Amino acid sequence: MSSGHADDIRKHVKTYLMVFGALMVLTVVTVAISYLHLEVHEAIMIALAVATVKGSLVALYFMHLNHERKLIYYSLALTAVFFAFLMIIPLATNLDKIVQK
Amino acid sequence: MDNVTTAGHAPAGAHAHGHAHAHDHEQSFVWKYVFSQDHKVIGIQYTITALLFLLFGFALMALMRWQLAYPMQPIPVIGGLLGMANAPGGIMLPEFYNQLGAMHGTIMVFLGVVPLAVGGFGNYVMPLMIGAPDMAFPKLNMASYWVYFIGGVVMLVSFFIPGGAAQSGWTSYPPLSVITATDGQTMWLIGMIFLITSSLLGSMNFIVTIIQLRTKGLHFFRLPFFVWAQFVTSFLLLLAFPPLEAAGVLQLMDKVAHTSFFLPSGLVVGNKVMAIAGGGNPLLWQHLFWFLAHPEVYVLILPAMGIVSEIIANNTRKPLWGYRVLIYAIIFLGFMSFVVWAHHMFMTGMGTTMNSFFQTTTMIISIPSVIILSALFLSLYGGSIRYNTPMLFALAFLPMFGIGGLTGLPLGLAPSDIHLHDTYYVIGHFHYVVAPGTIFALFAGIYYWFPKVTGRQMNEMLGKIHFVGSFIAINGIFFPMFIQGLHGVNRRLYDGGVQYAHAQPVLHWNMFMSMSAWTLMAFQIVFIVNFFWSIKGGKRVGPNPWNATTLEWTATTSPPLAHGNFETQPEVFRGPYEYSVPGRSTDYFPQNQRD
Amino acid sequence: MREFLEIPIAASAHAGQIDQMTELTHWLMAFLFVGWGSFFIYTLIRFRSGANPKASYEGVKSHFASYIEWAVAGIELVLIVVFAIPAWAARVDAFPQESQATVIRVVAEQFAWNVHYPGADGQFGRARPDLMSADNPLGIDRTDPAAKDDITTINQLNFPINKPVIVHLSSKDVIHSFSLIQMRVKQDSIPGESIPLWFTPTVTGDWEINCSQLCGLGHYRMRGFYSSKTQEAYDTWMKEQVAELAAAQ
Amino acid sequence: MEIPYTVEVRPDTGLSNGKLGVWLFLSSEVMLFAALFSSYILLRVGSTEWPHGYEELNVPMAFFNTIVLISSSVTMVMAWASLKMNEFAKFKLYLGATIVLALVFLVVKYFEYEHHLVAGEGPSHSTFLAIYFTMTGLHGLHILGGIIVNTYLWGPGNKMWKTEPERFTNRIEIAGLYWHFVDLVWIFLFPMLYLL
Ligand code: HEA
Ligand code: HEA
Ligand code: CUA
Ligand SMILES: [Cu+2]
Repeated sequence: MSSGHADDIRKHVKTYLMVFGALMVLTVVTVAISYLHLEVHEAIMIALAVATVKGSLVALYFMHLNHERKLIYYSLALTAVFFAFLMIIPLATNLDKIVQK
Repeated sequence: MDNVTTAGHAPAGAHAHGHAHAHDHEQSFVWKYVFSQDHKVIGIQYTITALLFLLFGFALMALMRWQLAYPMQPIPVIGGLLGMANAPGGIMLPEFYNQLGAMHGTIMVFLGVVPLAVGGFGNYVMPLMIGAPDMAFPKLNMASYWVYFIGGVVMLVSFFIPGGAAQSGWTSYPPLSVITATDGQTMWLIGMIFLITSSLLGSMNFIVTIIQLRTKGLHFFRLPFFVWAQFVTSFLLLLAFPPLEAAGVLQLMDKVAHTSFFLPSGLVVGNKVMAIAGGGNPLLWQHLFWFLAHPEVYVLILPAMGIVSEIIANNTRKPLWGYRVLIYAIIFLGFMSFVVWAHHMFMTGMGTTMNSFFQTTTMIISIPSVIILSALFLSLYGGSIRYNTPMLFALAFLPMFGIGGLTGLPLGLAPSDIHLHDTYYVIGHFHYVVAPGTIFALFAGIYYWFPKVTGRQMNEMLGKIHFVGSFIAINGIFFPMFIQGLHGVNRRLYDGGVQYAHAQPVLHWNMFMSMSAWTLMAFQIVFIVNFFWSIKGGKRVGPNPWNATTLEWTATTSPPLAHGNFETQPEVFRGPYEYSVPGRSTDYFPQNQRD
Repeated sequence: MREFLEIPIAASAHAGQIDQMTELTHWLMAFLFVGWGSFFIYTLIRFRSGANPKASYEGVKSHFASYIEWAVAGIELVLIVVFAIPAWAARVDAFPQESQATVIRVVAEQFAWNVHYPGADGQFGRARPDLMSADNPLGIDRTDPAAKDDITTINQLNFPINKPVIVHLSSKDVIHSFSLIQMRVKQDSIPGESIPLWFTPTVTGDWEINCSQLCGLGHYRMRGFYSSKTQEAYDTWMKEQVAELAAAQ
Repeated sequence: MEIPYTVEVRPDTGLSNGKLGVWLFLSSEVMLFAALFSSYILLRVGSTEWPHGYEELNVPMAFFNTIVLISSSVTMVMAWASLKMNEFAKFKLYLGATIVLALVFLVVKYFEYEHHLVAGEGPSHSTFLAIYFTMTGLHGLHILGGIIVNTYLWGPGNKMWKTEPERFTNRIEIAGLYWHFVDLVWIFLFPMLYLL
């Protein structure tokens, strides 16, 4: 957040309220979908997709990641990479089993 | 000369000096020295605490080495003091041996080396090197020390609870760690959570300090290599520790709330089916543990490399060879250290795909180490080498780390690891890196920066005795481990392997190794004496006794407390190692000197 | 080099491959150690301040070191691709047919090795955790027809040479590690999993089973024995076991 | 000597210390929860049976809590915006609302926990409940931490507004970043535990 102009902020406030609305709608959507009792596979995909959209909204608008400094992006990118490495763990154990069978 | 910053002497400094005092005297002793927020005091607190823990960890090992040299024989003199529960009749019980082993590993790594290398040296030296008045978050810095302190106390107290301390190795593999009935493991987990929290606070503080508080002109490629090492180390701590914290919480749940995250269904202990929900996975712990613990081993080595580089540049009186290459290598090393963790798990039933992946990454990660070491070797060429005590320790670091690193290669290749895994070869490998490697580098650092803290140099004669004795003794401990390991002698054996036929030809080494260990201990007395004596009786020296170039030496000796390191903000004009610059009258060209 | 390293006798078909790996790696290590070590000692003497009072600002200018680094990377690559990966793949992917092999089940517990042979029918009988007791540590359900002829031993593993041995490894309680040093076999036994491993013994002899993973206070004495026998000796032994089992029932 | 860049930004990085610090802290938090998510996946994939969350847990309550937490995120960002617009009274109101909403979240969570514990379905009942209790418990602790910080800033801490308004605004922004992160974690926890 660079400027502190009150007018700017008012514009932001409008965005915040719109994001709020979007989050509410998406929450209802996730719950509604879960009542369809889809295949586990699809259910996971959809639930994760919706959660990702919601999470991105929070991060981008509430946490102002839509315009942040480069340095923050770098450190988050690094974290994202290591996050991905962590996700190898479940894969690692199961890939072994698949290979052995 | 460099009137910009040599405050105490410059007339301009007088005013600022008085100001600093006004700041100080409101603080009582407790706030100034106990709950201090000044990075230098905190650095000293870390250093002293960590040294005591190192000594304690060593003492545990000295006891174990008795049992290894003379299995099932009563420990002389102190055997009777250990208590009936640990050593009835002075003879150590296997439970107690396992406690000592687990706690030796834990204490050395988490309470000794890391707090000394990062908490101690990092805290004291790094802000001075970057020309900062203090760390970015002094309160967090203080909190980080005290959280570490609590963690240490929890670990120590665990020796005195019924059943004693944790006894499942520093790796704490479940199900063993969970089903062992004593509470030591619970204490270990709680202690670890404190230590992890402390490291997280510290590393965040370090990163912000290095990025934000660098003084004018000190851009990233003018930072001393030590600062780079601390920087990369902090990232490792920041991002690798949380997974272990998560794992610790899960194991704590298993211990306390009787969940079964790490316990599979159908466990049968003592021919009784365990009453647990089951469905857990023991390998999950190993993955999460090594996800931290591999980066952690680089946390042990990178600050050591940083210290050694500073001292080598200073005492060869020439720039480091390949400064930029060193930096790229250390960044790459830090990054890669996150993708090799499963090389500790080759024997857990790994398929070819994962196995190939982790072998390859392990070999890749050895390359930046080779580069760093080569660069340091090459730095010596053409130098004018001064053999003072810090330099001796720093030089010894190179081949010792070399041996440790080289023996990592057969471990990193899965087929040869089949023979070597969990043998003394592994113990030899990593001790060469951490003991004659890191510990020597830390000694070098203590001898090198001692004058900055106290205004006095440690005694050179005693220092050299300490060096020669330690160097010989420590090789006597760890080299025979490779011989034992190649014969297939396992680690973590209470009796050192006397029952096994294949161990017989190399068993006699145990006594030799133990003798060497006690000799090593004896030589540490020289160090301890030297350390305390020199505080009051060492040779008085000026603020820059080694004629060094980096910023910490432009500050006064034991710089004033309360966030004031420099009377005026130093400005930096050049890289960190401008020694023997052609055409200059002195052979060093400080970073903050205009020309 | 192999003699120099004093690696124990290699008694299985793949042991040579593993030792070769160890050996080659140690050659690389020795090469680096001696090379850099000589350089190190040379510089320490040649460039001591007494002999060289004025340091050179430039230092080394040749690119020799970076060639060495590339060479090390290249050699490591060869070690992995040519030796390590194929050797490992042969261990875990290229399993022999069970019908062509001696198939054995080994179940570790604190602090013993339970060995289970399928008997003449070649089928392992059902094992149930709730039946496990001091007399029946494997919990074999003798009411299962397949279990009738099953042979069990404790801390004694026997197999014939020159024929693949397949071991299905698991554990009752904690993680142990099944290690037959002379066969160059080491595998963690993980509770809740049955992990297969195989090797082909080529030399007869009597050696020890090691437990290589810390498994509690009895870890140091969790020692078993194994006997690599000729086919005839193995058959004789098996006959004795069958007779014993019959006598017991 | 004062520590620089506590309020103003460092020109070459464009950041103040606190801002950078909190993002680094959040990075480590990401890794903490990532490890738990990773564990969840591993345990779930390896399990023979895994209940659907909606069979075991109270979806309406969690749905309500999701709404509560998202709302609290909005009030939090509004509190910061109010300070930016120099409206201190509004700030008090919004931050107060954030704290109240957080408390509501915990109260609802308490009833959920109580329901399970009374039925004898504690964490040791099944791996699913174990991970449920662990993850929501850890998240709950984060909420608690947020409440403590926010209450401090709402009460005694707000004195700084009079002396150093800009620094105080920064503090609220930092507290907000943390709070949004806690919300963000819940956004993932909710479908993962309750809906799948
Ligand atoms: C500071 C600590 C540290 C460091 C730096 C390393 C560095 C390395 N380690 Fe080590 N390691 C540990 C600490 C460390 N390790 C610990 C504590 C364990 C055991 C944990 C436990 O189980 O309890 C372990 C275990 C361990 C294993 C598991 C073994 C097993 O359990 O079976 C493996 C396997 O791949 C491995 C590999 C490596 C490799 C490839 C490197 C490489 O990074 C090394 C690269 C360096 C070089 C290749 C040297 C280059 C040398 C020269 C250029 C020339 C030298 C010249 C002269 C000597 C004159 N290590
Ligand atoms: C940083 C890590 C570190 C360090 C430095 C050391 C140092 C030493 N270690 Fe340790 N060790 C481990 C980490 C470390 N170790 C780990 C992780 C294990 C595995 C545990 C497990 O199985 O789970 C292990 C296991 C281990 C074993 C194997 C036990 C077994 O498998 O049963 C042995 C055996 O000899 C051993 C010996 C030693 C010795 C003799 C030293 C010596 O080099 C000690 C040297 C110490 C000093 C030189 C201290 C200097 C300090 C001072 C002098 C203080 C001065 C004080 C003041 C001024 C106030 N260690
Ligand atoms: Cu079983 Cu060690
Ligand atoms: Cu490692």
